[in-house]
Amino acid sequence: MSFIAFLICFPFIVAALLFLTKNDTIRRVIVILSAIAITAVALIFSISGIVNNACLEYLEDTHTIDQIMIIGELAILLLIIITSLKYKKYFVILLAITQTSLIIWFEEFGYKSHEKIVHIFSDRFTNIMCLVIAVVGCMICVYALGYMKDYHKHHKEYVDRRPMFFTLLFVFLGAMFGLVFSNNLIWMYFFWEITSVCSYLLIGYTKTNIAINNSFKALWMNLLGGLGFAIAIVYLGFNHDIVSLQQLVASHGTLIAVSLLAFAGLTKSAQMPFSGWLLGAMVAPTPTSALLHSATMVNAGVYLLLRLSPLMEGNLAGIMVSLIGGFTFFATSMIAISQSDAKKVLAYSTISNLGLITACAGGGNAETTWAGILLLIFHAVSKSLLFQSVGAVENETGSRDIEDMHGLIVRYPHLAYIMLIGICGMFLAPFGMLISKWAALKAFIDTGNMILVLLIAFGSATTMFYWTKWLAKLISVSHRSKIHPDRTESTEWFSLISHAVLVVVLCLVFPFVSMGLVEPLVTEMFELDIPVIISKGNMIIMIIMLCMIIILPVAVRILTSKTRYKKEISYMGGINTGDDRGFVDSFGDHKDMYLSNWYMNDYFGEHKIFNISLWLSSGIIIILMVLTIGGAF
Amino acid sequence: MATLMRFTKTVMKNLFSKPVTTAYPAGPAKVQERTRGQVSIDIDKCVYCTLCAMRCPANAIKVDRNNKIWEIDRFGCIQCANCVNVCAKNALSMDQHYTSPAAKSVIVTYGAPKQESEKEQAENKSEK
Amino acid sequence: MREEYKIIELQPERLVDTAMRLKRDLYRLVQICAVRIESGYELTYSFAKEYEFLNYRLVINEDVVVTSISGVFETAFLYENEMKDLFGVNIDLINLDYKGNLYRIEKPTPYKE
Amino acid sequence: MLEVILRGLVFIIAAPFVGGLLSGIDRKITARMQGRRGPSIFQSFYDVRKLLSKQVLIVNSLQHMLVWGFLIFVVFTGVLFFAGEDILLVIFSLTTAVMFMVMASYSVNSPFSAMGSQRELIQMMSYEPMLLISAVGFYMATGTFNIKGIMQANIPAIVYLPGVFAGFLYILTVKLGKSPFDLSNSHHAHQEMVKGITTEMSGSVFALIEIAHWYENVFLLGIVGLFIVSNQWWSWIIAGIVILITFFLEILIDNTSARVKWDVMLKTVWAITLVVGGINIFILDIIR
Amino acid sequence: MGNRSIVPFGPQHPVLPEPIHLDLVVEDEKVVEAIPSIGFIHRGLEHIVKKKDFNDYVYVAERVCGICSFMHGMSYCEAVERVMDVDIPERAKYLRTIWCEMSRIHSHMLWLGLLADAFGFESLFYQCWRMREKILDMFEMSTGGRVIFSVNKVGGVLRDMDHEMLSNFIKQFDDMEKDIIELTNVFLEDYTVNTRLRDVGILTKEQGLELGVVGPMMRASGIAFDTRKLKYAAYEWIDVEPVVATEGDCYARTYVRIKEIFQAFDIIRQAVKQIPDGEIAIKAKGMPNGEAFVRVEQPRGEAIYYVKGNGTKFLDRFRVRTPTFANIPSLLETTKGAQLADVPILILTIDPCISCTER
Amino acid sequence: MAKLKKSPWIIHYDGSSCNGCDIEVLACLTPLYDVERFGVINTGNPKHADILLITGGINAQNKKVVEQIYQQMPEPKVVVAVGICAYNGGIFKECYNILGGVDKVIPVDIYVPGCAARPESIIDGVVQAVDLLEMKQDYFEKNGISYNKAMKNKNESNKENES
Ligand code: NFV
Ligand code: SF4
Ligand code: SF4
Ligand code: SF4
Repeated sequence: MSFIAFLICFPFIVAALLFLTKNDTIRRVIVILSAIAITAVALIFSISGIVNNACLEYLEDTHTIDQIMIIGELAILLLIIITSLKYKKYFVILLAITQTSLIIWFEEFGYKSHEKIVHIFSDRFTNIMCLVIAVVGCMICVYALGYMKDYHKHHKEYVDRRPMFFTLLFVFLGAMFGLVFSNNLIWMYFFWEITSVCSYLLIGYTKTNIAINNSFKALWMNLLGGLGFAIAIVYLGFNHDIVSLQQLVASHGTLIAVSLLAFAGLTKSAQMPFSGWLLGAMVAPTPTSALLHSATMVNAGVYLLLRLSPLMEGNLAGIMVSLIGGFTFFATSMIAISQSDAKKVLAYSTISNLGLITACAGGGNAETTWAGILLLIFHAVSKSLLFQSVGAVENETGSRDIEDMHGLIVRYPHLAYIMLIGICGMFLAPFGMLISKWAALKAFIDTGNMILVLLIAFGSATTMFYWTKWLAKLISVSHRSKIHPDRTESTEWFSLISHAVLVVVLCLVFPFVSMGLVEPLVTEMFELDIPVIISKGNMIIMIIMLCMIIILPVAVRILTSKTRYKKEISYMGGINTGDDRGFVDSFGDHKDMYLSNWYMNDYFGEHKIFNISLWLSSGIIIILMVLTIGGAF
Repeated sequence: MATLMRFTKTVMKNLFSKPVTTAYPAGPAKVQERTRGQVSIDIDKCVYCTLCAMRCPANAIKVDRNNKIWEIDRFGCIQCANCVNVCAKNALSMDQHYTSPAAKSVIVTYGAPKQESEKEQAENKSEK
Repeated sequence: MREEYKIIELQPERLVDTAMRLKRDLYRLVQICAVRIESGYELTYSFAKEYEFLNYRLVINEDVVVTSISGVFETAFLYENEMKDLFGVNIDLINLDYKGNLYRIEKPTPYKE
Repeated sequence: MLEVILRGLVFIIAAPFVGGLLSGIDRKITARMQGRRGPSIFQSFYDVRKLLSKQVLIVNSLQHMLVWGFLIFVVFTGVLFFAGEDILLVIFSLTTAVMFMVMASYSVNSPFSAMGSQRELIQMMSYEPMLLISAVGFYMATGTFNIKGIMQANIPAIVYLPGVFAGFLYILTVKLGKSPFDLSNSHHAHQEMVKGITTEMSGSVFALIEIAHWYENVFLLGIVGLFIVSNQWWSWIIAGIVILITFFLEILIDNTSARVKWDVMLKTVWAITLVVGGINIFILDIIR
Repeated sequence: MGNRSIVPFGPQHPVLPEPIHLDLVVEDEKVVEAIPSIGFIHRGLEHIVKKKDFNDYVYVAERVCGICSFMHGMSYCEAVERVMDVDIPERAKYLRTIWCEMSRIHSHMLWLGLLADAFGFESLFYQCWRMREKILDMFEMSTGGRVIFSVNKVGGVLRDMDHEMLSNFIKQFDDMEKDIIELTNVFLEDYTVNTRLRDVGILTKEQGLELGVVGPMMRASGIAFDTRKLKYAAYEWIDVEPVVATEGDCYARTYVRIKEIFQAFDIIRQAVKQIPDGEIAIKAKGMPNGEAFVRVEQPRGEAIYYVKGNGTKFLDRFRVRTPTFANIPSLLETTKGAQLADVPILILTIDPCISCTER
Repeated sequence: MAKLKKSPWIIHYDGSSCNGCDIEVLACLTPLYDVERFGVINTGNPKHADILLITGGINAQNKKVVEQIYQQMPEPKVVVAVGICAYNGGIFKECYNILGGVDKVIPVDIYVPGCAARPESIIDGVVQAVDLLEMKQDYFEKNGISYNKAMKNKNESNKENES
């Protein structure tokens, strides 16, 4: 218990400390030390939990904590009201007031079975989440040290509010820990709200108009989800006398509540009609994005969905979630094709990947859930790595456009390799996307959900397209472009390298992760033995493939050591000027050749797809929600 | 109306009939009666008037009036037959056979007895 | 029997006007031809409408600057560049000026002698 | 295990011969369809032998590695397939292979090669769904993703999957790089992309690509066969015949169509995938 | 740089038999801008009129281009004849007409083949060129050359075609026509071909006039103009109606050229029917002095020849404005917004002949 | 070993020809002459080609292009100059923009005469070129230096000796 308490509370304390720290060095020390502390504790706690297969539950007298939470909630409400008034976003106030009063009212008057339930618990899933949050989250905080320094060097136009920034990062971590450890739905809701507000504040960090707008977008969407959450709590409490997650999972007949919670999960994990906020979040400094997109925020959404997954088998909620997930997977991966801003591609890919996880969760069966959890892990690490490397590249080159990463492998080889690993971790390495596609396909066929089968088939094709073209861009070598001095900060390097190592190691130990961690977890969740999804033989084959990729460079060196090479400039119709970077143009002058990737804006452009998708997915949600609610009566 | 694979008929016909490809180089080259191959000269008729050399648009012919040498650069001749047309003595004519490719130009000399044999040999060789 | 056509003398100043007028009357630009003469150049601008064939003849000194008609007839740019490159006629304001590189030849303005 | 290794070995050794010969026959038939004599049916071997003996011009050494990656993964794909492993893995491995090729040709910073690789990517994007749906179809028809299992079916998969088969034939044209879909690389007729993705590959590097294509073609025709075979011995003969017919059909299509533009390809392939493949699996789902 | 690629297209490029270069700015595959550059074949052959006897210059003139070689030679002669005021025998005029039209058939067949090659239809390319070989054989039979004929001279022609040969040709043409109908229908009716030609590179009538396009290009944009309605060679006695199409796209241009092949057959038949007996050449006396324009309809459209003599055997100026030269600006226009894959087709539908253009 | 003999791939470049020779080169590929029966493929890409078929003479603008294409071909390689123009500029040799035959910029191995060169001649030229390719390959394998380079060195040393 003390571990859990530490994990939840310590970040808040650190946050408070950081809020008061104006000095860079002190901040550095605090952040690094506390990151180490959090990671260490999380590691010890989770690993021992996993090894001992411990499932801890804590019954507590929580009256004081509840009171604190109410105060906290009111404080959040106040904060929202003040800032919203300032920026004249009255709609947000309405939302906030509605749900907060709903919850407080419920807590004060409707909350009957107060003492009976488990408030805090931990099982395999929480352990996994805890590891992800601690390891990835803390590294992002460390990374942010270096990054923010550079950031403010390059962006003199923004006010340096770093104390605030780091405070929020740690609050975020604390809230995430709280969220995953909570069993009491109200507690969960509380932390849920904190993450919403934190992300809102982080997104608005630069205080530019666009940042403010986007932050409000994030806020209202998440509040809308929160409202769903709140209603679900009230509904559950009144109708079924359920106030905890475990109770909910154990009971099997609360379709409406599940739908509402799933709805909340969808907003948080930025699924289709609510994708806007995550895209808008890009305006914030990169660590924010890294945090939101990988270890925290969006993971909270899919965490909830995966938790609920056993409740969604074959019912309307499941259909809604899987449809939205599958649809999001496909639609956003198409849009990602048309983007050249690296962060935007990453944002769309996050949404798309989460879509796949969501679809897996919505599949509501053991195999898909297994795939979903694995994907969640891989995604968190690779995505965080990618965001950080993009951030590092941006600090180096002043641009985060993928087009400007042309030949990065020559200019900044180290960063390029890191990025390569990240991209491969996202989709190439045998385990990330493949297994989830695999399991999902199989499960959806078995359950006869052909629409999802199609969505996944198409979505995986489009996913492959945008990743590969990015990959290709990185490794295109043009002659004689120089290696640039790399000025990436040491803290950034630390985080980048550990992430990269983590990605590779995760891929290599994938079978163990699956067998030792995820399979038992799923067994536990579904209370049945899950069939072998990927046979041992296939796992071996995948490992062989991975090894082949790793060994390839060396092997080829040896194989081709005797080949007679001649370096020759590339072909340009015979009018290449000297090296492969230019040609003689129609006016007889030198012109730089330039190669751009394809974006196919006419087909996959944001303007073509985004709005239609919004309408479609809103339609799906509304119809299915109405059906669910209508069906219950 | 646009149809798919409109060309199938022709293609199938081709597939099942004999290809039109010539046998060349195993078989003979195809020439017509009027084919302009290379210039040949009946050196006995030539009076070394240099008219052909002057009117040759490619300057392939050299005529040395004094030494009575008529020389042609086979690789410089564009086979226009202008020389044939202008020669008042009808000493020139157009052969149907054309000069073979080679690594060096074939320059054929007529008239001067000394070199004739040697150069002619070269020419004959190239013509096989 | 042969096709009949007209050759009309024209002052260089009137060139653009004339071109504009012809364009209004839906003539097309057929060609521009330069001939090197003793005192300078003889430029022939040919226009046609259906089967009618009009030739405007400019006789100019070497140093006269002729205004380009490429603003009127877009296609003129090729002819004008050519005249500029090969003959050295001074032509001003070509909308797509290759600056002597339409034909990248070793000897500038070979027709000028 | 031994059997698996043996099958793999047989594929590794035999496929280039079969593939090379097929490509020679392809060229011969093509020539005859065009009314010419055409090259010898061993021409592809001559070509590769020549390429192997020539000097290699490289733009950078990364390229060579990536091309090897392509070859190795294509071979691996084929081995997996003929060893009877999981079809999803096979498809995945194929995708990885092609990705290597795309990167190889992009890495050289040459305009035509880079554009070729973008086109190759589009091609990949367009046929990938159909490939997956084929795998799905197999699974639905035979209850397993395992190729050995699929081959042991009582009823050949094609009975359940006529639509998927048709769709697969459609993408086969893309995969084989035949007109109307020879977008990224031109075999014979000339191309706005010069040689597309192989523009910058010369000598033995190019030979590797050719060899990889032989392997790939054998493997692809193998999939065609997979639709036909069942646990009856004679189904193998029929499969052989169907493969030959398919092959001929591809040549015929190649010779009777113009190269279309990428958008037409993408649209039609996806449409066909959706309509023919999609409806097929929907129906299959219902009647199951 | 946004997502635009800047790439060179040509001068050496497999779809271009001749060197021409375009600076292409493309977005994905959409061409945003294309600037052509010419001059890779520029020889400066107009200049050597000053060095060659005007009688011999005809051999240079016909080497302006090996595709439309005959008409170049002929038109040069017509121009000189006009300056010298010689009227050549009627039989020579008819012979010229027949060769002209045969050249047109050969040129259009060649073009069809190249077009097929450009849209990646190899067999069709081969089939076209196979048909074309027959015409080449006829050329060789009648003139002694496959592509360069050298049968023109100032004052007439050098070779006669006797009755037997002509009727043999007509018979062969009758046979060929069937095959060519079959072949050209592929261009007009095949689905994939249609996707490549229809609505690609549209040039409206107004644009056509403004850009001064000529020949089939012009007629495909709905402008009924054919220089053969003017008097040169024997055309004054022959019925020709310009073939027009209105769409102005690549399909229309293909259509026009295909119809012109059949029109050419028809003209040859008329000519053979009408050809009188008699001399094939007269002696042109004196030296050319004065100037003349001659307009003829080349396979690619209206070509203009200008000859200026000064009373010596060396001319002052010889100039050709070839149809391709006039059509190049339209290439600029049509490539904008086209796809990269269309570029070869667009280049081809103006039927570029770079050696004509650059001389 | 005759490794190259059966698969000579060509690249065709039009120097400054009048097209006459060009279309005859293309005619070689067509059904009637079908050079593919000798394994010839018209690649259009210097990096794949063994034989450079070049028509027409050299002018100031295409000089560099021809050099570059030649340079981008892998060893062993052979240049076949098709047509009189490619030999010495042909009828255009007096033109101001013709620098001369192809040998002005790159070493030519075989000349195919004719204006226009006939397809049969071109086939003859290619056949001769194939033998040369073999020879060059052998030379390369024996001496480890490309034939062309060796010849160039020899010429240069000869020149030095002379002077
Ligand atoms: N027709 C024609 Fe020419 C002429 N004059 C044209 O551009 O082809 Ni060589
Ligand atoms: S023109 Fe006739 S006679 Fe005079 S030199 Fe020439 S070949 Fe001899
Ligand atoms: S045929 Fe023509 S080029 Fe040849 S020698 Fe006679 S005049 Fe000269
Ligand atoms: S040799 Fe003759 S046909 Fe060949 S390009 Fe030169 S002029 Fe033309």
